[in-house]
Order: sequence, then C-alpha cells, then structure tokens
Amino acid sequence: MTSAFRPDFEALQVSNLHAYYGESHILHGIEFEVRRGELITLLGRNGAGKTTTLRAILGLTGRRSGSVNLNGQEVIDWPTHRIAHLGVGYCPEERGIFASLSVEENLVLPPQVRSGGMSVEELYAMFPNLAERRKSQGTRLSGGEQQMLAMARILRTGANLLLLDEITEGLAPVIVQKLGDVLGALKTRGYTVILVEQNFRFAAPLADRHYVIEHGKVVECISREQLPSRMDALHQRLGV
Amino acid sequence: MYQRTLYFVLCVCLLLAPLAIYPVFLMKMLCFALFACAFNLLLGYVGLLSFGHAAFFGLAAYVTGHVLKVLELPTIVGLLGGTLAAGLLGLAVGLLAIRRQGIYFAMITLALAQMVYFFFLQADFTGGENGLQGVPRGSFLGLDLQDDLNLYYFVLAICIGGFVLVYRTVHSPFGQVLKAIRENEPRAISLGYEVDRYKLLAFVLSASLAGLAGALKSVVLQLASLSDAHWHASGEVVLMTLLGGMGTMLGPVVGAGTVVALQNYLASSPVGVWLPAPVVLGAIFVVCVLAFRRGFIGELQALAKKSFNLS
Amino acid sequence: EISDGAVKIGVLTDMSGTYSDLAGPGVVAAAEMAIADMGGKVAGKPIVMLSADHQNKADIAANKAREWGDVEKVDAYVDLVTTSTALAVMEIAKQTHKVVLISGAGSSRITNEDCNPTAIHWTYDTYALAKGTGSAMVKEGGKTWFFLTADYAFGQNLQKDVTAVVEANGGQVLGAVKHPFPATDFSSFILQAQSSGAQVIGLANAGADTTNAIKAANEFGVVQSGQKLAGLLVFISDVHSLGLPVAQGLTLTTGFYWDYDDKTRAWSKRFFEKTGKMPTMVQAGVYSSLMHYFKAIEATGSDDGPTVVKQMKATPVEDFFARHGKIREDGRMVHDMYLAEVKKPAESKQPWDYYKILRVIPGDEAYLPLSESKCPLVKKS
Amino acid sequence: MDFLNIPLPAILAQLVVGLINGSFYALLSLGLAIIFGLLNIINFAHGAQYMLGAFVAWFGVQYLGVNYWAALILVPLTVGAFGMLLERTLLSRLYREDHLYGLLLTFGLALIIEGVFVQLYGVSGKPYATPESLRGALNLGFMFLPKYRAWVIVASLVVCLGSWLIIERTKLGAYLRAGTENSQLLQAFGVNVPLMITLTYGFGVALAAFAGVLAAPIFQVSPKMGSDLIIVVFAVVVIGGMGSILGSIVTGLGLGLVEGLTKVIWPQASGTVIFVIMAIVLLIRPAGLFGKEK
Amino acid sequence: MSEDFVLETRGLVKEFRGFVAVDHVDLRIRRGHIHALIGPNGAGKTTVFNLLTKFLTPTRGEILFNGDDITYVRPAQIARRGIVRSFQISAVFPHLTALENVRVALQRKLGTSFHFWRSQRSLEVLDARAAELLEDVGLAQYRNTVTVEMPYGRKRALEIATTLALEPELMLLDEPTQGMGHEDVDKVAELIRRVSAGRTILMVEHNLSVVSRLADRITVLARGAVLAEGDYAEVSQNPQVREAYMGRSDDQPAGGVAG
Ligand SMILES: Nc1ncnc2c1ncn2[C@@H]1O[C@H](COP(=O)(O)OP(=O)(O)OP(=O)(O)O)[C@@H](O)[C@H]1O
Ligand SMILES: Nc1ncnc2c1ncn2[C@@H]1O[C@H](COP(=O)(O)OP(=O)(O)OP(=O)(O)O)[C@@H](O)[C@H]1O
Ligand SMILES: [Mg+2]
Ligand SMILES: [Mg+2]
Repeated sequence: MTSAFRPDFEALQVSNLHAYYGESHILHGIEFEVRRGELITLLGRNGAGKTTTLRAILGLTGRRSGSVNLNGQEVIDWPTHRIAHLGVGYCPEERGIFASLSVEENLVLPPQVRSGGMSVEELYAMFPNLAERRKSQGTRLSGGEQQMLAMARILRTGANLLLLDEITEGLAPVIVQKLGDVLGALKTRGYTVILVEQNFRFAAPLADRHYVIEHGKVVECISREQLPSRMDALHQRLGV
Repeated sequence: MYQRTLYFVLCVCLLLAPLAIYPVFLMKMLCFALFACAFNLLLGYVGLLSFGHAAFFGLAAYVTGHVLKVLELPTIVGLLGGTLAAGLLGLAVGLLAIRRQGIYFAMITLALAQMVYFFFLQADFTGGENGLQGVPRGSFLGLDLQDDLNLYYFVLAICIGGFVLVYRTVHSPFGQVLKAIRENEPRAISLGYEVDRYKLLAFVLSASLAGLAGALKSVVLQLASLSDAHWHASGEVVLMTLLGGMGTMLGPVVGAGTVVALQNYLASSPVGVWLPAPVVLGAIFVVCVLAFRRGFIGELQALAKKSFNLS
Repeated sequence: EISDGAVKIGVLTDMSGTYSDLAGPGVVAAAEMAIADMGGKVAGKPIVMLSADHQNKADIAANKAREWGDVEKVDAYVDLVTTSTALAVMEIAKQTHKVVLISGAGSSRITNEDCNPTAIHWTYDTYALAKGTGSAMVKEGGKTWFFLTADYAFGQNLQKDVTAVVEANGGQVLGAVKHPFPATDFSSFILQAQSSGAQVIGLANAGADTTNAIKAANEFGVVQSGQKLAGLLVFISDVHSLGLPVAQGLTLTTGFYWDYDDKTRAWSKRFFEKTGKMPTMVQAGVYSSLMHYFKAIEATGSDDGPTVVKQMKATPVEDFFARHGKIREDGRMVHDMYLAEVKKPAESKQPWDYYKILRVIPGDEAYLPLSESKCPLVKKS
Repeated sequence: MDFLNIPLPAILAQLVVGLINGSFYALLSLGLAIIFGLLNIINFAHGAQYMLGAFVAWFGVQYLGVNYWAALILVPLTVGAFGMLLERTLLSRLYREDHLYGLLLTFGLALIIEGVFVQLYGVSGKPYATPESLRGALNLGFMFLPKYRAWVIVASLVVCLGSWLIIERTKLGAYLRAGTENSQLLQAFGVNVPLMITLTYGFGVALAAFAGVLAAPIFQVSPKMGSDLIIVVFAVVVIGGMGSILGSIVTGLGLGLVEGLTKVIWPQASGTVIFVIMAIVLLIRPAGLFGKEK
Repeated sequence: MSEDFVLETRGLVKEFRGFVAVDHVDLRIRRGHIHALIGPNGAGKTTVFNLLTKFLTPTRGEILFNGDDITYVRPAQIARRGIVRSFQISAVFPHLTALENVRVALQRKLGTSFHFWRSQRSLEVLDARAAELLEDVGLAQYRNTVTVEMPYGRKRALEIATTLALEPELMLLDEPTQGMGHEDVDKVAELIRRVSAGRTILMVEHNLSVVSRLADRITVLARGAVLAEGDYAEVSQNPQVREAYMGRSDDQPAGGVAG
C-alpha cells in the first residue's frame, strides 16, 4: 500500500483497524474498502461500532492502530485536519451544528478541501428550509433541519469521499426520498460515499456493497448482486 | 462499610489531634474545612460555582463578632446569629442569582459579593479594614471557651455536625432531586420539580453553613476582618475544593487542610524566605491540575475503584 | 529568670505584599543585625528569632502570634506592618502579657484609645506625620489643602489628623476625594485636586497608591502649575522606586534618614552591605526597638513582659535611630522626627541621596501630647 | 450646564480620563475574550501577562537599550511567544476538562509569575520614562491632556479595532466560535485547530503585553500591577458577553467612562460600580450586552 | 364539549422574531386516544410540544386541559397536573441507575423532596413500585445499571417508564423511536400501545409504520399550520399531505422494516 503510484483505483482501504475510547477497546480489526465512485453501507445494531469506524478513519477516536489508506496514502498517523484535506467530508451522527453560528455561517464554515463543491445557491435550492432560516441561530433549527444543514455543509467543501452517519434520522419521508435522489446524483458525479444507516430500505437501492459490523468487526460483506440471496442472513444479523 | 471505618478513624484522629498539633491552628483548619464543605455542597452536588461565598463567611463573622462583643450575648447566640444572617443573605443573593447558570452564575455571585464587601468597607460596625478585634469567646454550658482545648472540642463538635448535615443533605430525598437537576434540568422540570426552589434551598443551606464556618472563625481567632469577605477568600475556597476533589465528601476537608497548613507553614518557614508562599501555592495548583485533576480524594477514589474492579 | 532558657522574638511582617519593600525582608535583616550585635545572647541566654509573613491579614497575624506564644513560647512580637495586624496581635498580647514592638503600623490608635500595657509603638504614627508635614507646609504658605484619601480607616485617620493640624495653623481644607483602596489610576482624582485650586494636595494613602498618585500628579503637571504635593506617608523605598525626576519636590515627614549623621550612616552602610538597599525608617526602627528591648532584659535579667516593658520605659532611648527618645506610659516611643524634601535629580550626589532635611521636629512637638490622650493607662493628674 | 453641581468642563475632563482607563480595559478584555472565546479558558494569568509586558519593556530599556517604540512591537511578540509556550506545554492538556481547571491552572501560573517577580524586584516597582516625543500636554480647553495619555487612547483603539476587523471579517471569527463548541468536528473539516488555538492564545497574551507596555510610563512597573485589574477586566468581558469581541471592546470603553463619572460623583464606589453594573446587566440580559443567548 | 377532549388548543401561535413557527393551531385530543402529530421537518411539532409543556410561552392563543385554561401555568405545574413529556433527544439522568431514574419521578408524591435532613433510605419504600415499572418496560435486568451505560433504545424505554411513574393523564412523546434499531422500534411501539391503556398519548413520529400501527388519529402540521387531520387512511390519501410529507411513498409506510 506504500506505492505512491497506485492509480485512483481505490479511494479508501481500511485494514485491521483497531480503536479505543480510553480503556475500552471498541474496534477489533475492521477491514473494508471503497473504490472511487462507490457507495457502501455499514450496517449493524446499536453500539456495534459503526460510528466509531467513521471516527477512527478521521482520527477522532482516542487511540487507533492498523491501516487506513486514502487515495494511496497511509494516514493512520496523520492528524485529523490533514486527513480532511485529502477530500473527506464528515456528517456526524449528532449533527454537530454550531450553536454560536447562524445557519449560513454553519453552512460556509468548513474550509474548501477541493475544488468542485456545490455553491451555496445550489444547496439552498436543494434544501429550501435552510434558505428560509439562513439568519437563524444554528441550533434553533428543528431536528430535521439541523440534519439537512449538516449534510449540506459538507457538499460545499468539494470533499469527494463522504462519511455519512445516519443522515435520514428524524427526517420526513419526503426529505428522505430527496436525500436518496441526492446521493444517487452524487454517485453519478463520482463521489465516494460511506453510509451508516439504520434505514435499510433507504440504503439498499443505493449501495454497491453492504458491510455488516458486529462487536467492532466486519462479519459480512454483501454485494448488491448477492443481496436477494443473503437477505435471510441479514435479517438475522440485524435482528429484523 | 469501608467508608464508615474511614470516617471513624478520622474522628478518632481529630479527637486526639490537639495532643500533637496546636489547637488554634486545628480550629482554623476545621473552620475552613466546614466552609469548603458548604461550598462543595453547591459546586459538587448542584453544579453551581459560587464566586461570592466569602460574603456569607464574612458577614457571619461580623455578625457573630458584633453580637458577642457589643451586645455581649452568649457565644451560642452569636453563632446562631451569624449563621442566620448568612442564611438570609444567601436567600437574597440566591433569589437573584439562581436563574443563571455556569459562568454567569459565578459572575453574578461575585458581583453581589463585591457589593457586600463594599458595604462592609463603608459600614461602621465592621471597623473598616481594622476589623472587629477582641471578640470574646465566652462559654458554653459552663464550659469556659477561653481555654483552647475546650474550644477545640466545641468547634470540632459543631464542625462534625455541619459535616454530617452536608452528608445527610447529599444523601437525602432532597439530595436525590438535586442530583437529578444537575444531571438533566429540563427533564427534572418535566417531571414536575420546581427546580429553582430546590436550587435556592441548596444555596441557602450552603450559605448558612459557610456562615457557620465564618461565625466559628470569629470566635476562634477572636476577630472578624475584611479579608474574610474579600474575593480572594471566595477564590481560596474554590481552590481548596478543587484541590481536595469536588463532589467528594472528604475532598473539601482535605483541600482546606492542605491549603491552610501550607499557608501556615510557608508563612514562617525558611522555604518562605527564598520562595514566597504564593509561588509554592501556585506551583501546587499547577501540579494538581496537571497530575491529579480530580483532586486528592477524587484521585484516591478513582484509584480505589480501579483496583477494586481489577481484583 | 529567662523563661524556657532563651529569649525568643517573633518578627511578623509583610514579606510578599504591598509593604514588603518598606518592611519585609529588610526587617528580618535588621532584626538579625540586632541579634548579631548582641552576640546572639542576652542575659547569658541565647536569642532565637522566628519570622513569618502576616500577608497584611489580621487573622493570619493573630493565628501566628497565638501559636508562637503558646507553642514556641515567644517573648516579643516585632514589627507588624498594618494597623489591623498590630491591633490583632496586641489583643493577644493583652491576654498573655507578651511584649509587642510595633514599627511598621502607623495608626495613632495604637497608643491612643487602643493602647496596651506591653505594646510599644516605635517608629512613627499618623499623628506625627500629620503634625510634621501639615504644620510645616502651612507655615510655608500652603494655606489651602485638598486630600486624596484612601477610603479606609487608615487614610481617613490621616486626613482627620492633618485637617486638625492645618486648621490649627490657620490653614483651610477645601475638600477631599476618597479613592477606593487599592486604586491604580489616579488621574481622575488628580484632576479633581487640580480643579479645587488648593495650594497643597495631601496624599492620605500609602504604598502603591501613593506612588501611583505621585506619578499621575507629575504627568498632569501638578507641581509645574504651582500646587505642592504633600506625601503624608512616604518611605524612602517609595522615592527610590519613583525615581527623583518624578518624586522631586515632595515634602514629607520621616522618623529616620540614613544620611542624617555619622551614626545613621554607619549603621545604614552595614544594613546596605547586608541587603543591597538603604534602610527605611521601619527597618531601622525594628533594630533600634530590639536593641532597647535586649538591653532591658540584660538590665533586669528577666524576659517577663511587664517587667521588661517597665525597664524599657524607665530608660531613655538614645541611639543612631532615636534622638531624645523616651517611651511614654501609653507605649509611644517619642523621638525627634524630620521634615524632608525630596531632592532634584541634579542635587543628588550619589545613589540613595534623596532627602534634604528641612527641619528637625522635636519629639514632644511631633507626637500627641499625653494630655490629649484617650489611653486609659495615662494617669491624668 | 452643571450636573450634580459639577461644572461641565470637569465632567468632560473626567470623561476623557475615563476613556483612557477604558482603553486599557478594552485592550485587556479583548485579549481575555479572545482566549475565553476560543479556549474556553478563563485566563487568570492575564493580569500577570500584562505585568510581564511592562516588565519586559523595562528590561529592554535597562539592559538592552530597546526604546519604547521598539518595545511596543518586540515585547508583545516576546511575551506572546512565552504564552504560546505555556499553551503548548500546559494548557493544551486541559481542553477536554471543565473550564474550572483552566482557571485553576492559570491562577496558579499567575501566582508563580507574580511571586517570582516580587522576589526578584520587590513590590514598589520600577520607573519607566515617557518617550521623549510624547512628553508635555495638549490643551483641550477644558483640561490639559498629557500627550502620552492621548496616544494611549489612539493606540489601543487602533489595535482593538484592527483585531476586531481581522477576527470578524475573516473566517477566523467563525472558526474561533466553532472551535470552542466542538473542536474535534472543526478538525474533521480540515482546520488545524491546535495550531489555531496556540496562535490565538499567543495573540491574546500579546494584547495583554501590549497593554502592559502602554501602561509602563503611566503606572509603576510593579509585579502587582495586574493582579487587581484582572477581576475588573473579567467583569468587563462578562458584561460585554463572553466571547463577544466587539462586546468586550465597547464595554471596556463604556465602563471606563462610567467609572470616570463615578469617580466624581461617588469616588469611593468607583471600584464597585463595575460590579453593580455587572449584576444589573446579568439580571436583565443573562448573556451580557453583546452575547448571544444559547 | 371539553368532556370528550383531554386537551384543546385554540388559535395557538408562536412567533420567533417574526418567524411564525406555529400558526393558529387548533388541536383537540380525545381522551384515551393515541394521537400522532406528523409533518415535515420544521413544521413546528416540537414547538407545539414545548408550548404545551410551557418550555415556551405562546405568543397568542390558549391551551385547555380538561377544560381548564393552562396557558400561563409554569412548566413544573404542568407536570403536576398530569401532562408529562419525553424529549426528542433522549432525556434520562445519566449517572443515576435505572431504578433511581424512575424513583426520582415517584419520589415527588412522597412530599419529602425538600427534606434535606432525612435519609435517602426513606425512599426505599418506592423501590418496589419502581421495579415494577422497569419490569413493565422490560428493563428488569438493568435495574442497577448506571444509565449512561445502557444502549440507546433501552434509554428510551427507561424514559417511558419514568414518565409512566407520574401516572400522567396525557403523555407527550417526541419521536420515541428515533435513532433505534429495528428491534427496538418494534419493542417501543409495542410498549406505547401497552401503556396507552387508560391514558391519552400525543406523539410526534416520523416513522410512518409506527404511526400507522398505533395512531387512532393523526394531525398533520406543515409550516406551522394544520394541514390535515384524520385517521391514517384518510391522511395518507390526502394529496397535500403526500406532497408535503410522505412523498411518493406507496401505501406501504416508509422507514422501519427492512426489505
Ligand atoms: N466516547 C466514548 N467513550 C467510550 N465508549 C464509547 C464512546 N462512544 C461510543 N462508545 C462505545 O463504543 C461502542 C460502539 O459505539 P458506536 O457509537 O460506534 O456504535 P454505533 O454502531 O454507531 O451505534 P448506533 O447505531 O447506536 O449509532 C458502544 O459500545 C459505545 O458504548
Ligand atoms: N427558539 C427558536 N428560535 C427561532 N426559531 C425556532 C426556535 N425553535 C424552533 N424554531 C424554528 O421553528 C420551526 C419549527 O421547529 P420545530 O422544532 O417545532 O420543528 P419540528 O416540526 O419538530 O421538526 P423536526 O421534525 O425536524 O424535529 C423551525 O423552522 C425552527 O427553525
Ligand atoms: Mg452510531
Ligand atoms: Mg422536532
């Protein structure tokens, strides 16, 4: 993985990733990969370690070890902000809207990490609620609006590897559908997406592959083609 | 169980302490320990940082001094008067401050305490910066408090009483509600608790106990002075509490003991000559923050828990 | 007859606070010199010195004094820089009959309404300062006064004393502004003093307040515009830190000046060699008071408080520090005081050459007459 | 036109003098507000750093022959660098903790710094001469204003407004505010937060040192010069609204004026009036005059 | 007429600096019903909850509870009258055990909550009832677990148990299934149905499968105003609702069930 001359074949390869919060060992050797332009999902029960995986990729957990290879570069030892500049956008589970900033300030806050991000106008067109509340304080937004804002603000930065944590949570069905469309569109524009989802119906039609995480390990990898045949296993894993 | 033994051993030590240590110094320590415990009731268990607690301490010292020296009433009346005055001031300050949180609460208590300080400075009965000197110690139930040992056991009994009251408050139905409020205030409201009243009662309790400490101090040292009410004293009690471990029962006691002992030692030790007391104290704070953040007792507890878990 | 086989003195002073330059380590050094000059012994018994920083807090002073008295068996408390600490320690001495030799604290209360049989006030007091500076300035034509007064008892006492002196000499007080203690910026108060039109601006404050007020006065051209500054409590350490360009022309009263005569110079040189600074009146006073105390012990062979004090009061004080000194029954050590003016930079020939002595004020003139004393120890005849 | 029997020129003069003090409050509280805004640390060492500024300027004259004007630039840089060192080695360990610990740490640092200076230089302080070109006074009609004091107003206003513009007009301000709330997330967006924090702390400290240099010719350069100021300056920050940059500047100046007026009307209360105002403001506007309510 | 309705709002309006978040809402909640409040994000659902429980004060309009005007009653009093809410973001007392969480709610009725001199052992009389409530929501095994350590879904269940401890006449649940795995969603839905016996429930929920399963009646809010009201069938066929909220979802409710 050290060769700098690997073509843009894979955007992200995670192998043997371990992560800790203080004393507790949360990830026990996660392995998966995403190629450029793919959308994959991480599935798993509450507490399986999905969020932790995303955070570990960005170096936001406590200690971590193993390998995270981003566009041919080993970033396991990099500080978070440098990893972000490789074109990673992160939409956290708790949304992370800044209370001291207005909606618009929140939206334009993350620095541009690459060219080719969407413009503020495009984003407002995509999420009209935000346009209407642009002067409002960030955390005065309704739960769902905050979710939209968290998503919109990383689309502005030009990041082309998106780490999205439960973005449909608390959103009205119309908006969920719209997000589905957006993700579809992003995929065709060549974005790479890692999606953590509880809402399988939402994720299934979009994903190229599903990784199932249990107790901090990937226990199953199901490609789109395999999905119909593996549905039962999935049901069992996810306890549906 | 293990805690009981600890408290028991501690009590025995305190009973025997005057054999080895100078009783007036011990009494001063006890007063500050009580002060810190009172303060910790608010900071450690309600999560409110008051930066004006010296106002209660100082007011009580003045009132007690006045009652004993000018009105020449019995000691116990003086102590009660001081405590009551502090409680009333606590009620007034609490009513204004209790709606604010975090740093704003700290600041508003500081502001009000500064006004109280200004009042003390201007008022006649406080004797300005010379303070009230020569407060008589009097007697209690025929016990001559002029005698240091008698006074020591008198003060010890009251301080233990105060400590037990804090302990009881924390572990009472009321304490349970306080804990809930600190953990999640909106939720406590939605369960039907008028949180402001609970906080106010806690504030008044804390102020009264701080007052009791101040009242005792003016009996022990026989004087009440402006420095008791100065914001430095408010700051000192914060430091004592943090040093010992906030939110622990014994932390403030240990913290107060450490700070008072250090001040006393450094004031007259050869170390103090080439290293002024503030430098040593400052260094201790820095080390404490960097190395034992939970305070002495807090760290010990964490350690005990860990070794308990491992075994 | 020396209790516990040693004479113990406890120096309580301000080691690190606002007054540590005028007292503090220098006081400890002066006390050490006194002990050394006695050969470390008095009446055949060793002299032991303890020292502590009272941080200008009465409760620390009281606590320390009590502990020293009970545990260490200290026989005398020395220095005490603020009135509150002095009063607190005197209160303890009253119960234990220990000797208190006060040098740093200034309030005339100490030997007036709060006088104490075993306490001796050595170096100066607010009455003497007021008397010296006040009457001298009025006599020189400073008829109208305006005060900058620190808003606490000490400042107010000082103002009251000076006002009495000024009015007794035919002067007039136009007004006063009470400033909070401590204050940093005095420009506003100086402006008020300027616009009062008074001929003399009296600084009824101490320490950093005084120096900052003098600085501001200099900046706003108080002296240039014809007003005079009267420092009511100025120590040589203050003048040293202000520097002559700023302090020049200031009139003040002091109980001691190092460059007064050969005796003062001789002692001060020794002090300078030890500390690197010239002594303030407080520091010199501590030495003087201790020597007098030791001699009294030597004479009586006892370190019992009342006995020693009785002997001290019976013996006149005459040394490098005190001229025509005697200790009155109220505990006041009465000695000559000096009215001084701070030199212009050009007049200063060497380091620490700061004062021009304008006049010697005889002790009996400088201090509150016993006939006006409210001290219960004074037997009115 | 008299007010409470005080002639108008006197009032005007007091207001000018108040403005000078206000300039100091503004400079100091600006630094404090920036540090609080970003690090969530109540920088109790601010007073000590102000004192360091004055002392380093004095060292400059005394030992290195650095004049006032050079000191005005060099001293903030030096003391700011020292601040950054403190931040990197000590403060940076505390960001995840309750801000009480920051307070305790900086309080300890202030004690140490002040204590060491008292030990080395005594308390009464050192004289620092006013630069030649700023001696003398301006005649404003109602008062003689020392030129140096006028310069203090100008210099601090320029520095305050400059800092404010830099922080508000660039994205820096938004980063600072966001960084306080959730620095991890901000890093995940690609902002080098640790570096930003270090630089900002250094900047806040440099502002304090700048104020110290400005103060050196006016007040005695003494180890205690900052310790009583800190609590007042802190009150200014709270009244202005924690973390509000503009708030701290405007409030600093405004309180200087109010304090100036109090010094004529009821001088002994001039040290307390700020706290009265703070209590009133907090009771009416909990987040301070310019603060945003959560 | 208020006989039938536990809660009524008349012309309820809430403005935030010119922005109208709740716009003349007339709600009527029938006793014993599970009433769902749905609507697009930012429609004002949480705001309505906040108004009902007095965490916000209405700009205009009135709120009647059992026929009494409670528009200006203080929040804690609302709870005492029998309206208790859960929060959109999980609201437990994180460092208390599950049992203690419930007990805090039960404790109020003892009337000793200001007794700082009494031992907290005096609260032990409530343990049996608290355990019973935990049992009801299937948390028996968590009895002595400190709440922070519990999985998210279990916390929501605990919140419901705490709410139930007050025996509220009207329970307000804000997105009770948000953020839960499918297992938990089903469990909580089942739980809500169970506890609805003998009381009225008003809930906000985006999970339409839950809504369709539980709700007797549904009010749809959009842009602060009531868009439609009726049972699930009526509402889900309403074209306006479909456009504003449900989108092109088929008859089958969106969200929830995998596959
Ligand atoms: N800051 C933290 N400190 C300690 N433990 C943590 C922390 N954050 C998460 N954990 C633990 O790590 C484990 C994995 O959590 P994670 O948030 O990654 O789960 P998840 O799969 O995202 O679950 P969910 O569906 O609830 O979001 C859980 O057991 C959780 O309790
Ligand atoms: N305190 C406030 N100040 C200003 N605007 C607010 C405030 N609270 C809510 N709003 C606005 O009011 C509108 C309604 O918010 P509310 O939280 O009630 O929506 P909701 O229906 O609960 O949405 P969601 O389903 O997304 O949680 C939103 O547009 C929000 O931005
Ligand atoms: Mg997660
Ligand atoms: Mg909502």
